[in-house]
Amino acid sequence: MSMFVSAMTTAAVMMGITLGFVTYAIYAERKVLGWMQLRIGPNRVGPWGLLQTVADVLKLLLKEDIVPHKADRTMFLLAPIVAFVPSFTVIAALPFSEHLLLADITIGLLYVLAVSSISTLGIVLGGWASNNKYALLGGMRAAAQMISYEVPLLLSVVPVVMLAGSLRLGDIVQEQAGGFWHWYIVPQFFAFGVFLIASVAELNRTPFDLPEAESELVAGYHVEYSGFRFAFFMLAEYMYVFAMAAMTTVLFLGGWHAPHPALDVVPGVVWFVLKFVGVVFFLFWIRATLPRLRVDQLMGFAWTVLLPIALLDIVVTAIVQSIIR
Amino acid sequence: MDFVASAWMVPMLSLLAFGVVIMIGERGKAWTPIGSTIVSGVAAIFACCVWVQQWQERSSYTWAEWRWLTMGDWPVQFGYEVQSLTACMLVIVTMIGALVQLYALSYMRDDGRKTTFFAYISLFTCSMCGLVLSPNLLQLFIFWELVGLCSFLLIGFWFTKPAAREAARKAFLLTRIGDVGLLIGLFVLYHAMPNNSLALIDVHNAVQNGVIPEHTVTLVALLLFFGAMGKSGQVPLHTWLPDAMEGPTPISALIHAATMVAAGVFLVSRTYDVFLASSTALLIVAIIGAVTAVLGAVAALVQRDLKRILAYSTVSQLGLMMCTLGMGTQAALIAALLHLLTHACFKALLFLAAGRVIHTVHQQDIEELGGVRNVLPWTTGAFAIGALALAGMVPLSGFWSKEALFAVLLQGGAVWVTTALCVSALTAMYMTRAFVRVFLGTLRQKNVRASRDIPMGVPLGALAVGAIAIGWPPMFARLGAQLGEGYPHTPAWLVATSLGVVVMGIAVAAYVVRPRVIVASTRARQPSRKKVVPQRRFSGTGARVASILRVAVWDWVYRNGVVRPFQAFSRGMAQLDQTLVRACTEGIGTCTVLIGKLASRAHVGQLHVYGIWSLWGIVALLCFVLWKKV
Amino acid sequence: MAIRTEQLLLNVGPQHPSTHGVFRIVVTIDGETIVNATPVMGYLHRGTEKLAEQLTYTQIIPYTDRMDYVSAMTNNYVLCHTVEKLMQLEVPERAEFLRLIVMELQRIASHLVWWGTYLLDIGAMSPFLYAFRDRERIIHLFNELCGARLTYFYMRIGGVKWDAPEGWLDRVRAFVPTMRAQMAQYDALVSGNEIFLARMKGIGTYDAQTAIAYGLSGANLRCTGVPYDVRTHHPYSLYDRFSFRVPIAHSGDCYARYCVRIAEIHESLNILEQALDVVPDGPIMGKVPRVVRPPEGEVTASIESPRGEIGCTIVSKGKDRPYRLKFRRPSFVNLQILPKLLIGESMTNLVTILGAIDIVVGEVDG
Amino acid sequence: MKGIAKGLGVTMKHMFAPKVTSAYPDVPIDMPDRFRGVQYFEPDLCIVCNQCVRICPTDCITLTGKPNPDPLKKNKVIDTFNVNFEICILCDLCTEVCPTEAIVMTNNFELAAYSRDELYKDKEWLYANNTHIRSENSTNLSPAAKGGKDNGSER
Amino acid sequence: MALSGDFIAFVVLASAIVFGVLTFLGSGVIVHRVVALALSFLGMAGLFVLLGAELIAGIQVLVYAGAVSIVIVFALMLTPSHTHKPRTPTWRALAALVGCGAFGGIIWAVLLERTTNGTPTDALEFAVRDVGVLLFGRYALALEIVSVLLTVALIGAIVIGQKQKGGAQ
Amino acid sequence: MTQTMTAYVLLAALLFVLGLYGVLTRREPIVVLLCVEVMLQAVALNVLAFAKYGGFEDVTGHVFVLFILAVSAAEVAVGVAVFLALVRQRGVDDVVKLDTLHAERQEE
Repeated sequence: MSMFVSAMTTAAVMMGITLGFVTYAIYAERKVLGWMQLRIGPNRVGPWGLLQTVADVLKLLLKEDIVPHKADRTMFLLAPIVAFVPSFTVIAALPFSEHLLLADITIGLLYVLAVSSISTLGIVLGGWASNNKYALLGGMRAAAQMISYEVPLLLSVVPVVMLAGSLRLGDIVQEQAGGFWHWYIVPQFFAFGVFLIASVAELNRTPFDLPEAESELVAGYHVEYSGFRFAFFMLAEYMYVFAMAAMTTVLFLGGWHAPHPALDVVPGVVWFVLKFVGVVFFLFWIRATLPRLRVDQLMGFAWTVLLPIALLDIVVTAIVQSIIR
Repeated sequence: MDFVASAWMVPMLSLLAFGVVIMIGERGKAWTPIGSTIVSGVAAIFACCVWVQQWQERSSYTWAEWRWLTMGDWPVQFGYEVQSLTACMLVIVTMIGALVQLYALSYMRDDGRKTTFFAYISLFTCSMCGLVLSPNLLQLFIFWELVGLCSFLLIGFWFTKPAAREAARKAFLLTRIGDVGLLIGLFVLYHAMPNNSLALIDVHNAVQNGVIPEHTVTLVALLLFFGAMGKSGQVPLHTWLPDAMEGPTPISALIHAATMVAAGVFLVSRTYDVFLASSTALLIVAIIGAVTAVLGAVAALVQRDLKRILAYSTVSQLGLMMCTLGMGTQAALIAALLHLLTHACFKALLFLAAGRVIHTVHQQDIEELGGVRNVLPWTTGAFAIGALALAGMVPLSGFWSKEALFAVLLQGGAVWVTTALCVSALTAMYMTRAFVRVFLGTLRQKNVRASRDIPMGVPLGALAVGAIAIGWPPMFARLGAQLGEGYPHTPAWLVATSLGVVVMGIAVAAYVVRPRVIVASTRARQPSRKKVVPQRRFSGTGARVASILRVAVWDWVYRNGVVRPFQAFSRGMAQLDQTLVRACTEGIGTCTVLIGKLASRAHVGQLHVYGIWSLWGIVALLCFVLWKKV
Repeated sequence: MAIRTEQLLLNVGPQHPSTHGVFRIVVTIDGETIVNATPVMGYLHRGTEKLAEQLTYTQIIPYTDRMDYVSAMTNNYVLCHTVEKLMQLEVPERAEFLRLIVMELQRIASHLVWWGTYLLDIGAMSPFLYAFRDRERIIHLFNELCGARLTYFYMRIGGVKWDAPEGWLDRVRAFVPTMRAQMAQYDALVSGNEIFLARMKGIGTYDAQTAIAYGLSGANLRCTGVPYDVRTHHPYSLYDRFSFRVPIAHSGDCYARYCVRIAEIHESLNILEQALDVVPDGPIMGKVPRVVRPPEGEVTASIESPRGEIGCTIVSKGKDRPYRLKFRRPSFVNLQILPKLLIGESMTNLVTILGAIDIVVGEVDG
Repeated sequence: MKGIAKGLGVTMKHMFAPKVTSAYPDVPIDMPDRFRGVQYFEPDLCIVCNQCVRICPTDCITLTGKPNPDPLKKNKVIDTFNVNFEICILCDLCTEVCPTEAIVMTNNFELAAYSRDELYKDKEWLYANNTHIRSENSTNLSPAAKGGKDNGSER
Repeated sequence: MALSGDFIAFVVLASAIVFGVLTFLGSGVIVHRVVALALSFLGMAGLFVLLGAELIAGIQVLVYAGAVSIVIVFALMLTPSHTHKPRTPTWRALAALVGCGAFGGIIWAVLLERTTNGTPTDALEFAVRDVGVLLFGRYALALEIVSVLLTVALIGAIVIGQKQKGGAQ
Repeated sequence: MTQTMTAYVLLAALLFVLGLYGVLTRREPIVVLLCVEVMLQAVALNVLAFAKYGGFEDVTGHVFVLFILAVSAAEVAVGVAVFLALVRQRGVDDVVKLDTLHAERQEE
């Protein structure tokens, strides 16, 4: 029973951390975007606008929960939950340091990627259930895009698994111990690139934010959503930013390991957070810089550029590994 | 290099050409025909090498290892066999094939389906070589049918012409009748052979050792000959051959003069042992050959169509060969084969020359032709050589091979040689007629211009040289010697007689058929003469008799002698059927229909219903199984 | 994506982020491919031409501000220019110089608005803000000059309302190099960016014949290689005194239009540089009667606005109000090619193509 | 890739560039002197000449006069003066024609209201709107109106 | 069966699966059905975890809940609205029902009678590695065949799904 | 433990029968396709149950389930493509209308 309690406590703590992250990720994104666009960013609620997201979320929670009359009510209500719950579940398997992880799953890597794929269903359902043409188009784009990019995403992870010889995220990080040159970004730079691009696409963020392209589809799949259901989609998106940044850190950037063994005195969590913040910042940065791709370019990019690179990387890794062995 | 042992390369080259050409299709029509021709040329050169090597080393080679499939214990084997006969045939087939392809490069230049044509020719060459090289009768039969298929495709090549379509169908059906006979013959032979082997060597041994009973041998021989009749256009299965002239002329030269029609003679030669063992069969072969020879020659005499004259001539000559084979001696075999060889050469020459005329003048009715000599002097020469060779004039190849025939026939009896001499005279006559009508006199077509056409000229020249050179006596004798022992010796008086007969024939024909020298302007006003007098007779009553033998007549005979009685019989049977049998069957039929309708109710075409039925079936099956176990 | 299925009737606008106002296109889409497109106009129709018949000539000028509200100065000018032509009025040189300077500034400002919003349509947010920051500088200059940020009402028949305030010309002079530096930044941000290029190149292509047949003008015409510019072909104002290039492109696609507009900004900066050095002193208002009453007659004049050739025809019966007034509104004319360009394109390209035409709905609807 | 990298560089550079945002409601924006804001109306100066009403392109000004309460004076004085800011386009023409500068522009521009009715401003309101009054007015009326005086340059 | 955690999990997951499948069969809106089915697929993944097949569970989620369901919903979005709900004739439904009932009954009976126990294989610590070894060792040929099958299916799906030239009407 | 095994196997049987029933009665092609998926899932469950409780030492069962998953994924890919093609070209979204095998219909 005590185990149960401690597990629940950990879960609650984790939830707090992730919610905190989401809150300040949104804040940070707005700030960074603002700065990059010669603006100041949120600065009115709380000191330096620190409570802006809290205020926004509160506003969303207090707003009227509108269900369009012609929408498919059940699915409309269900979709944000379907999108949100997996995003939260994913967090469980992420190792933040040697000891700080909730569930040490044998197939952690597969678990994260598999569970995160469920969210797509939520997005597609949301688009469909709204009974809005823009939402439908957004949903269709989401489905096509996320299924397409899941393929290079999975394939780009394979070389890492081949190198580490394990699907357990902890093992993968352990294999990268011993300094910067042991991180998988060094031997697997191309896989890293593919993973980063594909994960941005999976996150539906610029330049791959076609499902919600506001200049064409107004807001895409969540055009009819308001209030806390909209907040769920929003939370899910940032939760995945969290998860994908953490995955990038774990898979390619050596997780909690310091860039040099001498720097091991600094706790692993700190290193983890530093790398993680770097990845997140990169996501914001490209959002501030790049325009959106077109649907056909997007699909073409996945199938004709990323996929061959990923496959080639697997083959090369296999060959090199068999030679070394 | 051991050419004999690698003779399989010859058909393979053609097959390769066929495959490549047909796959590239019309896209490559600029160069695939040329490529195909080159491959054929290579094949021909290869075949020559095979032949020369075989001749010099007197080696024969058989390889029949490859087991294609096994039916029960009976293996169907593939392989190839090279010996003097096959080597010789191989050379003829590939040589003429190559020359005809070269010729067709020009002849078919503007045809839309040129590449298809060359593909077909390549396939034909392949099949024919396969037929020639077959070490067993089953393989031979397979290629036999393939050859028939190619013939069908090529006769009907211009399938938009109704006549061509009709002719192709007719050729296919008539030869198929012969093939059915051949197939039954194979069945009988298979049954009769002690080890059920259809290998030619085994058949040879079995017949030599007398393992097979006499009457079976006769039956087999006759059935084989029936097949040969179909292919070689022997009476009464000959009518397809003149009609087959609807195909492109190069095809007439290749298939319907030189190679495919010779397959019948080849078949008889290859299985000659079977015939030798049965005197009845030999007699029938001789009679049918003689009748065919005479009828063909007479029919050729009255044709208006240049190609048909040549076609009937082919029928006639093949009849001569068959007749000779019917003599039943080793010499007969050699003589027939020699004639086959020379005939292939000069008949192909004649066809190609005729094709050149037709290609230039666009007319093949000899009554409308004339004076082509002025336009195509070289072709005229080539045709003359071919015609003289066919007639059997002295220094040319036809003379020597005919002498051999006469010698053999003389040994067989006076009646045969007399018939042959008659045929020889008729041959001289119709060839003279054709030559005079076509080449002498005045040219009636306007604006005829002959272009220098190397692809057409080269085969003509080559074949003309062949038609002369094969007859060169030392070479001819050695050829005979290669084919076998016992090259016949012709008595001098027979030589003289035959020459006299030929000269006489030429003279008579030249007297009767004068070259038409007509002022073009008067002819031009009477274009309808053709309609007024549809059949231009050779001479009064003789021609009237002769006209009985034309195709139309034979068709009439078929209709009234075979089809009508059969129809009457059928009608009677139908009456019987309508009354008596129907009463019995109707009931059964109705029941069946009713059951069927009932069953078709279940056959709704829907997944669900089938699924439910299957499910119930499985449930029933499970119940059954479980119940059995309990 | 090759998906042919149910066709969908999609109503883009009149409230849509990418129609730049209350413009509406009814598109039939098949998957993502546009099968049919029907532009629906008139949501912003105010009957300017009809209203003008009831207004004195001076009173019409503020209405022109509201036609193409992104480049009010050129609109002011075309009306004043036409009336002056009709009345054969002399405009003082200083006034004409001021007019030219504000028109070229206006061209830059207008292209900046287009640049920012176009890239926003394509999906990049930052360029929009960068462009508006620079446009803000021009607007501030205008604000100093004539007291308004958008609807300037600066030009009057026979001159301009205000002379340049103290130091204003120097501030404009200082603006030119600043803007040049900014343009380099824009180039670095956009012009080499593969995604931008992929989004613009080869999209919405038409050739010169089509462009002429549809009566296109401005960058929409010059992108096909036709070097037609009213400023050089029928020089008005003082344009014949300055040397500048008429930028053209040849591919006729969205990227060509983009390049032409960017080059036009550079050329406008060149003109400004030349003009600022030679602004003379003198009056800013010609001799104009108290009541503007042109003689009876009909006159047409056209000038080069940032969006193309803007024309004005006045039929006067000798009264103080026009008998008939007609504007050739380039946005409206340029828009006519839209349905032709859209058919067969994807939804995404709709935004790209519409944006590249550069319409202002106030001008389209009149 | 190079172009994207360059673009990333530009955005990164801007991140550290000075910001242009103004803290508008907290810090008021100073408009230049010539700014055409909401008018200031001084009833005492008005001679009820009705020119502003006639020149207004949108007919947003309505005014009525009444006899001067001082019976000695024959002229009229203003009774009501309303501007409908729903349709006023702040074109400056009324101030331009006003012979007495009774109506002048101010730099105030905040007109937002919860009700359309509030946008009808009467003369009291306009009189109360007395901040940021524009210093130069009616400088550039057509020469005829100003008696042919050359007021071209103010330098 | 003891009231263990496993048992509770089994009951919960099994009910979820059965509920999902029943909803799938019974619901009126086709998208609801697909979502219900996705629920059962997820439940099935849970059962796989209980059975010690974590790898399979992961792939199950990835393939079924992640890909298959979305593809199906995607396909439904692309097709005209499914408003009419065709009714299967009663006799047919009845026949199917009875057939299935009989079939299920027989299986049920047989299973109840014949399922024999074996010692449960311990939670396979290195199941993933073992699966890999088997897959690329003993079943390498099968793997190759399946990969060819997948390739063929992919190409086939593209070919079938291709836009007809000249427009399909 | 036997009972655990039985429970799994019975659940699999139930699912299989439910899927079968769906295949036989549902008329939307997509639903039929999914019913087949349910049946495949039932089989997979069965195999895994045996892999754990059947007394085997290795994970062959897992490998088999992998194959089942692969095959069913292929099935869905092709099935959905066929479904789209059907709807697109013939406007058919009902299995009952797919009866070209029916003799009388064929002549139409």
